[in-house]
Amino acid sequence: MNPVNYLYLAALLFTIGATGVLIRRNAIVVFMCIELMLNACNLAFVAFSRMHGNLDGQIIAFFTMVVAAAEVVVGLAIIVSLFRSRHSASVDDASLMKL
Amino acid sequence: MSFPLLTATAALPAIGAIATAAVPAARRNAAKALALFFSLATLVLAIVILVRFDPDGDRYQLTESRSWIAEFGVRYELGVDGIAVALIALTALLIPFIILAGWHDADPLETGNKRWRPTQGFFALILAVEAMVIISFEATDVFLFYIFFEAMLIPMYFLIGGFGDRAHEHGEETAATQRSYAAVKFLLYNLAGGLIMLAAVIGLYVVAGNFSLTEIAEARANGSLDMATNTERWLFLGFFFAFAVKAPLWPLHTWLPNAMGESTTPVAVLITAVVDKVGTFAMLRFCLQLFPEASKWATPAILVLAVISIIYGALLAVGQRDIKRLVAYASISHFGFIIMGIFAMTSQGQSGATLYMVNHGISTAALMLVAGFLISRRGSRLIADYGGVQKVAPVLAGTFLIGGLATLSLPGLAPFVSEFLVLAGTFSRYPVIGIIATFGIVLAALYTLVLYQRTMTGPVKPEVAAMPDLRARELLVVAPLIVVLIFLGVYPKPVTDIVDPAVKQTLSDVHKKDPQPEVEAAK
Amino acid sequence: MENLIALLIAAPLLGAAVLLVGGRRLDAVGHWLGTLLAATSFVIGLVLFADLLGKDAEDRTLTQHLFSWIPVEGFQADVAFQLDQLSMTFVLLITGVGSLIHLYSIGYMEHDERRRRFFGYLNLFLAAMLLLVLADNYLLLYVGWEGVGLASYLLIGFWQHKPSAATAAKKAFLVNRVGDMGLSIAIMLMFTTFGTFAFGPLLGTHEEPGLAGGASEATLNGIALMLLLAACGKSAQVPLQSWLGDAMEGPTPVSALIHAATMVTAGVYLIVRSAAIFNLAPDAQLVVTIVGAVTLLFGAIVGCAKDDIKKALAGSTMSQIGYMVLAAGLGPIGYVFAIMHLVTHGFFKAGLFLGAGSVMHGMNDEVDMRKYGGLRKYMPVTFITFGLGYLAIIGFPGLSGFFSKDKIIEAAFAKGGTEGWILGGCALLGAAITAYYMTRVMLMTFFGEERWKNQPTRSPQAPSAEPAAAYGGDAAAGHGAAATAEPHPHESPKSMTIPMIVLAFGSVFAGGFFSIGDRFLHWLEPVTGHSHGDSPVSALTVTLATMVVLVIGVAVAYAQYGRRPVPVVAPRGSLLTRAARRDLLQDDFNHVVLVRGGEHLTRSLVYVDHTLVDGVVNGTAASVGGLSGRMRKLQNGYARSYAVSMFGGVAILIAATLLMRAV
Amino acid sequence: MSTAVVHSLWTTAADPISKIGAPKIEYAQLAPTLIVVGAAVVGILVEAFVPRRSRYYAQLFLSVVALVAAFAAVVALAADGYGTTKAHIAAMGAIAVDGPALFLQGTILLSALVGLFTFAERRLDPEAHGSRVDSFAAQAASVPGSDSEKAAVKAGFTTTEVFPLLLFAVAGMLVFPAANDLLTLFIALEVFSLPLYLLCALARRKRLLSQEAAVKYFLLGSFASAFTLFGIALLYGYAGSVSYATIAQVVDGTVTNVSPALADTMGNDVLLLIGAAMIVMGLLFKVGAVPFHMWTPDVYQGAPTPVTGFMAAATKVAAFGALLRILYVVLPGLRWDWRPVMWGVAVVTMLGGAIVAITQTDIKRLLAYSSIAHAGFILAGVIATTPDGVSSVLFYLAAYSFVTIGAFAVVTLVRDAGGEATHLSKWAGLGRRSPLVAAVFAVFLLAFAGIPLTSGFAGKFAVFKAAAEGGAAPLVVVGVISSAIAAFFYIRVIVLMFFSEPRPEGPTVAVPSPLTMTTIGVGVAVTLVLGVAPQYFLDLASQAGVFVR
Repeated sequence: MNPVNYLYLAALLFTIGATGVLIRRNAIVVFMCIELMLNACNLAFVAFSRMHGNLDGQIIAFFTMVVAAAEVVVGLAIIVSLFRSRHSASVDDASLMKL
Repeated sequence: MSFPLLTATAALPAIGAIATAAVPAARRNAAKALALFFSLATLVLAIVILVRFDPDGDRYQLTESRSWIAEFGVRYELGVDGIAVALIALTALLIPFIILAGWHDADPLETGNKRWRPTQGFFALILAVEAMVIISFEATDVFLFYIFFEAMLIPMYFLIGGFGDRAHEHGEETAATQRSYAAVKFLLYNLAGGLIMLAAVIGLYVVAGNFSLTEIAEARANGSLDMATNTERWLFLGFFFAFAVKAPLWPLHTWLPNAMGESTTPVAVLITAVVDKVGTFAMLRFCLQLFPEASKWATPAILVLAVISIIYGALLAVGQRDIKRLVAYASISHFGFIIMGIFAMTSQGQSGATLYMVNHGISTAALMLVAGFLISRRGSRLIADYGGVQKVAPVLAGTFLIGGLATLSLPGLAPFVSEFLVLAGTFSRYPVIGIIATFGIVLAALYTLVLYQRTMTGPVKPEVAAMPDLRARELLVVAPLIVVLIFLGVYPKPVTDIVDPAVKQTLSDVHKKDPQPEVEAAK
Repeated sequence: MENLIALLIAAPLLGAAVLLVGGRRLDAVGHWLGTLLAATSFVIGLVLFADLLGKDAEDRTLTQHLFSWIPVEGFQADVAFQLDQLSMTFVLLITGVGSLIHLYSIGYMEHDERRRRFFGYLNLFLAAMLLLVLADNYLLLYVGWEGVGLASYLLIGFWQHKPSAATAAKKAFLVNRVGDMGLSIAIMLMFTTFGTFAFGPLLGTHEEPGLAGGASEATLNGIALMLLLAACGKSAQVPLQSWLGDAMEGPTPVSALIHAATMVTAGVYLIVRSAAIFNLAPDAQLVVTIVGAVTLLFGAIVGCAKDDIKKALAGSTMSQIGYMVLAAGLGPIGYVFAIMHLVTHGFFKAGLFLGAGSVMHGMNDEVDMRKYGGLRKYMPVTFITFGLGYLAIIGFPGLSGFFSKDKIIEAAFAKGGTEGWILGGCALLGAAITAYYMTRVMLMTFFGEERWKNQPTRSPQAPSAEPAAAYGGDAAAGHGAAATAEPHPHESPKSMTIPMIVLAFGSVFAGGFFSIGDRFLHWLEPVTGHSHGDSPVSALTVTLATMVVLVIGVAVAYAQYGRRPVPVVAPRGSLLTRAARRDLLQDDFNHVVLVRGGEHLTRSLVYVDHTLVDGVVNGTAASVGGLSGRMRKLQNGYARSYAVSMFGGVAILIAATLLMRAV
Repeated sequence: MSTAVVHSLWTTAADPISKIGAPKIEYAQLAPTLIVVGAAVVGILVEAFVPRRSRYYAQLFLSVVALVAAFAAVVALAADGYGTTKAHIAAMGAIAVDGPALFLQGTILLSALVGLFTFAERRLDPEAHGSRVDSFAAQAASVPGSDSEKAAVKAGFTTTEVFPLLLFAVAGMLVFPAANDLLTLFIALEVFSLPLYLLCALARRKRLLSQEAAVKYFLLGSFASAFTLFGIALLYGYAGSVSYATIAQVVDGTVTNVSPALADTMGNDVLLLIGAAMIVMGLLFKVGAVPFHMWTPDVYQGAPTPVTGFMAAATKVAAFGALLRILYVVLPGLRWDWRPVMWGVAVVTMLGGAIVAITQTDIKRLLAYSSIAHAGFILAGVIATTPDGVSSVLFYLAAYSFVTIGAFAVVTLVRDAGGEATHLSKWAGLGRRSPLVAAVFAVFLLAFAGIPLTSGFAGKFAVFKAAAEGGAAPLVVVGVISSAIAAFFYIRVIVLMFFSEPRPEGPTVAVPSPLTMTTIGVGVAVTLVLGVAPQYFLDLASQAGVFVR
């Protein structure tokens, strides 16, 4: 099957993720959407790797996963601390600083 | 390399500034004495320059040249021509009087705070300004000039905003706000001008590849560097804008009345008599030498603006209720004369303009400082608050009158010579402009005499009844200035001899010749 | 011998410097010092005069070059003097009359604590005036020109505590400045046209003409008219005459010296000095004659209506100078007579003013003639000297005025053509009016019943007559106590009467002395040149006509003021009278048009400066601030909206990149 | 075509497996990075094993040593000529060791060192129960205002983890401008971003703001890096490789042995353009260019001031380094596509930053906006695309970072009961109360404003000059105008400090330990030296201005 379609899928996923970031309030969900975007990137890498027939893309995908994991650790830590002090995970509540 | 006289002359006040600033809070008078000493020492060096300078020698003398920022093609190049020498002398001459006149203007109101040392700061800043002004008169490297042309703003800014005039009808609170408004206005106007100029400076570098005034002027002269007409014009405008703000030329003048009105009189004198001269000086040295063609191209417009300044400034001076603002507008009118003289492009006009810078410096200093003494006595700047001073303080009134007569350029006093030269020089090429400008002398008489009449004559106002006459220190400030005014009015030859060759050079830079009289003398 | 010229000026200048800088310690001797130096100058003048007489008429010109004043590329102004017959005449007049008036002032200013300064100013005036007449180039003349202006400013406003005096002084200076503008433009014109403004090369001498000949007539007309403007300012000629009347606020000696004898005649000097230019500018000359004629009538009419003795005399001064200007305008026919009348006028007008001063001195500084009357028996010397001056000015046969004025009228007719008739007619009419108003002054002051009896002087009706005594500054401070009481007329001290007597001699004999054998004519001719116009009427006829109008004038005045008693409070009078009292309304015109208009202009300009010029800048600043405020709102604190902006940003970025490729 | 692809997969996929050899790493040339990373790891161990009392000193000592050593290594490499003649690609093409890299690494290390001192400052905050504390949370995990927090404060805990975190961030920043393939770039990006996210959350006071800042920074940051990653993916798809060199060749069309797949994708410029745009966007986010700037003010305000200072300085340096390398090494062939776009970005960044700053009332937010405006100025230099452009940007970054750290260090000194008094109104009359501090801050502000005789002017002049020579004269004019606008708000602060009356309940100026004094002192010194005698550093920058490829 033509790997180009996977690219389309990747783009679609990426867009979905981005949209999610823009519209969802819950910090966790927003964060998951970002993860989705990252995974879209992974898909793209793998697909390209398949097209070009070299392994770089696949290797990068692994790196990306690790990075994603690291982000999860840091991100959750921050979000949870925020949640604990505010009892809400809504990004919109976190708007003390403005203007 | 011989003793770097020019550097020394600029460095001395700078050192003085640091030294003065370092004096501990309690030793206020020591700081004053120190500042006065350094200013006098600078005066001595300036006199040495005056002596060492040979009017018929090279164009730029006592030159120094060191590599500074090769990356930008910037060199530390100093050199003086007659015009610069005259203005350096003026600066060095005035500063001691300014310091002396401001002797008590910066005494701290609350003495509790040990950290707060306004007096030291005041005199240190004055000396800093002197240093920067002097070096910008000496710089023959455009970048070097620009640096100090800009940096000068900062100490001036603190002088204006930090040490306001204590004589304010609306109390200290409004005084503070108006003062900082004036300071900010001053800074933003000049900064804007300077930044526009920065763009032009960069442009000049892109075109010319270096910043050396002499080299570029050389290249312009022998045609090895030709700019596209439009480029030259844009660059010229960039430079001229900055200088016109500084000068100040209508309609960029409105910062001056605020600045002079709100600051202490010595600072007001510093602004109008010394700092603003850098603007007109720079027109003469940089605009004309670097962009001769563009200068000629812009001449008509500039002359019109200058004439507007002359008349407009004088008329507004007539309409003022505030002594210091009145002098400020008078200065605007006078700067109109100077700029007119420069761009008349005749040797009379330009010699006159240079002479005018010197004379205006001295005459305004005399008038303004006396006005300052008057104001400090009564605690008000409003003309209406005075009357009949002549009866209680005749000496004060007398000196004030002489200052005023100098301002209306009475023959026999220095300003007359320069004003007539400027007028004649302008008239010989642009008769109409010249005639319109001549109306300025009537208006000058008007605002000066009205001021004198309202403040000094008439029945004695009760508020001024107990006003003391000039004190020794104050007389020491005014008398020498008046002597100089009379001397230069009767015998200006020393100055003209120094200035004339330089002006000839400048004129040849712009490839202009004086118009010849229609009827030639037989012999 | 030449080197003495500088001393002429130096002496009074030194006096001025010493007296003004010297301070109180000189109060005791100040007036004597001043007088001495003035006299010194006069003596030097006499020496030089003798020297000139020694030479033969052609080379009676001394020059002295002191130093180069303004040496600038293509512009040479020197401090150099030129003493020829014309300047000599003035030097003698100035220093002579000047010294007398110094002497007079010693008595007159006796009670003024600022007498020293007064003499300082007087000396300053002498120096400036001498510089004016001795300068050998127009720029240096300009210095003297404004110098006398300054001196007159200081002296008119000598009693500065009087607002009226201060205002009058300011007005005098300003009006003169307008004239000076003319002079400076004239000089600039000379500079651009000839490259010089020195008398020698410019005007030349009568054997070898100067550069002036080379210029186009238009240029010369321009220069001449500008010079005329200057003359109008200084000599109080229409339309710049308004200051002279107010100038009477000054102490009377000042009025006598500056505003009668010397300074106000500077305009005539300027015109005669520039004869070489005027001769080549007929149009300008015509204007000069017109100005002269108009002024001589104007002054005379004003003189008729004034009740203030000094203002009446001021009007007469204006009118007499009108004669001189008229004569000067006639060209070579008139120059000599202009100067001659100038000199004789110097004598009798100074005498008249001193007389007036003496009267005021005896009358608690009352200046309103309606409160005089029958003073002849109280102050005989004053009466006689004043009377002689009176006869001289109306041109009583045999006295100075007769000769000089008569010559001018002749010359006016000699101009020929209709304008000759018109000018001559004006001159005659002027003579008639002169006779009228001078008789009026004479009668109101010295004859009739004693209107000052049993009623305090200085009634509110005469605000113009506000005497300085009220401020304790004037000579009559001693009378301060009696100020409001009935005056006790008395003769003035010797120091005052002697000068009056001397001047009286001058006013009687000078004219005759000059005219016998045309001495004066021969004396001045080398400088001014002279030509006898072809007069349509014979000299005799003119003289007779003058006599006739003279008699008429006197008769009318006698009918009005000799026969009938003079009302103490001025009657409302005819429209003309009222207008004349207000200087023919031109002061009101000045006030409405210039003063008011000026105030409005400046006020509106101040407004413009604040709102428009400043407003533009502040407006820009404000708008940037507003923009900032609005853009700030975008920073609303919501992370998601930030994300939106990022997303939009990247979208734009991509779109732009692709677009760049597309185009 | 699919068969061909399949076939090619087999053949090409097989060989590398057989050919995988041990990677060759030039440890010496990577020493700076390695030292810092190593120190960071050790720092973690210190946290684990050293008793709480002495952790602070151990960590401080360790970090200082590490940073100094790393800097020494950089200097050694530079002296060894790696900046100029021996510049080359190390670590199997992953990392470039060349002029710009070394110069920027040096700058980052120095500013990190100076920033470190403010991290370690313990005199400013009032002593909590007898133990000196720095500006970081006693116990990050505890809820603000909770008992556990109070207990932690009582116990005098401090978050000494900040030191290893700082070091990790520095390590990432060192790699970022040196990265020579997109993967390294991405990893470096994350390596220095994640610790910063955490550091932002660690303020001792105003913890809610701090946490909020962290969340915003984290979410937006990872959002941005997601874009970057996708961009990388697209570029990889376009060129079939992530190595800068290869991509550049492909872009220029000078690539050898074009496989059919590559030939296929090479033709598709859309991949290239979109990918490039996305990567650049990620970098612009880090430098805080409009419209990717909106995190800046909030994060700068909320983060602990020492972190803000460090972040503002070092992040900019690293990000601009990477941006320069991408644009000059990878995409020079695309110059005519990205220059106009960058023009736009630069213009809106300069103007936007300057204009919005005018109405700010919080000193930290003010500085944030000013940093945005400065990003715009630097972009003007980037656009020049001349060697002068590179060197001018390098110089500007060096000058700017010290001014920034110094300024924020001064901000930490001005305190009232609630900690740092960052509201502008509280700064009124500071010049009266403590002229020295006010004067120092004024110097920094004037440098920001680009007044002559300060480093700010030299940098601005260098950048504008380069831009003008690069044919971007209009950009210079815009820059000049926005500097005029910017001048206004710097001046406003000066007016406030010197010309307005002090508030009775105004803040006090704490007397810092030598640490912060050093920071500020160095800041002032560098500002003035680079302003008066910049020649040496300009030379350095211009020598370092050549990328290896």
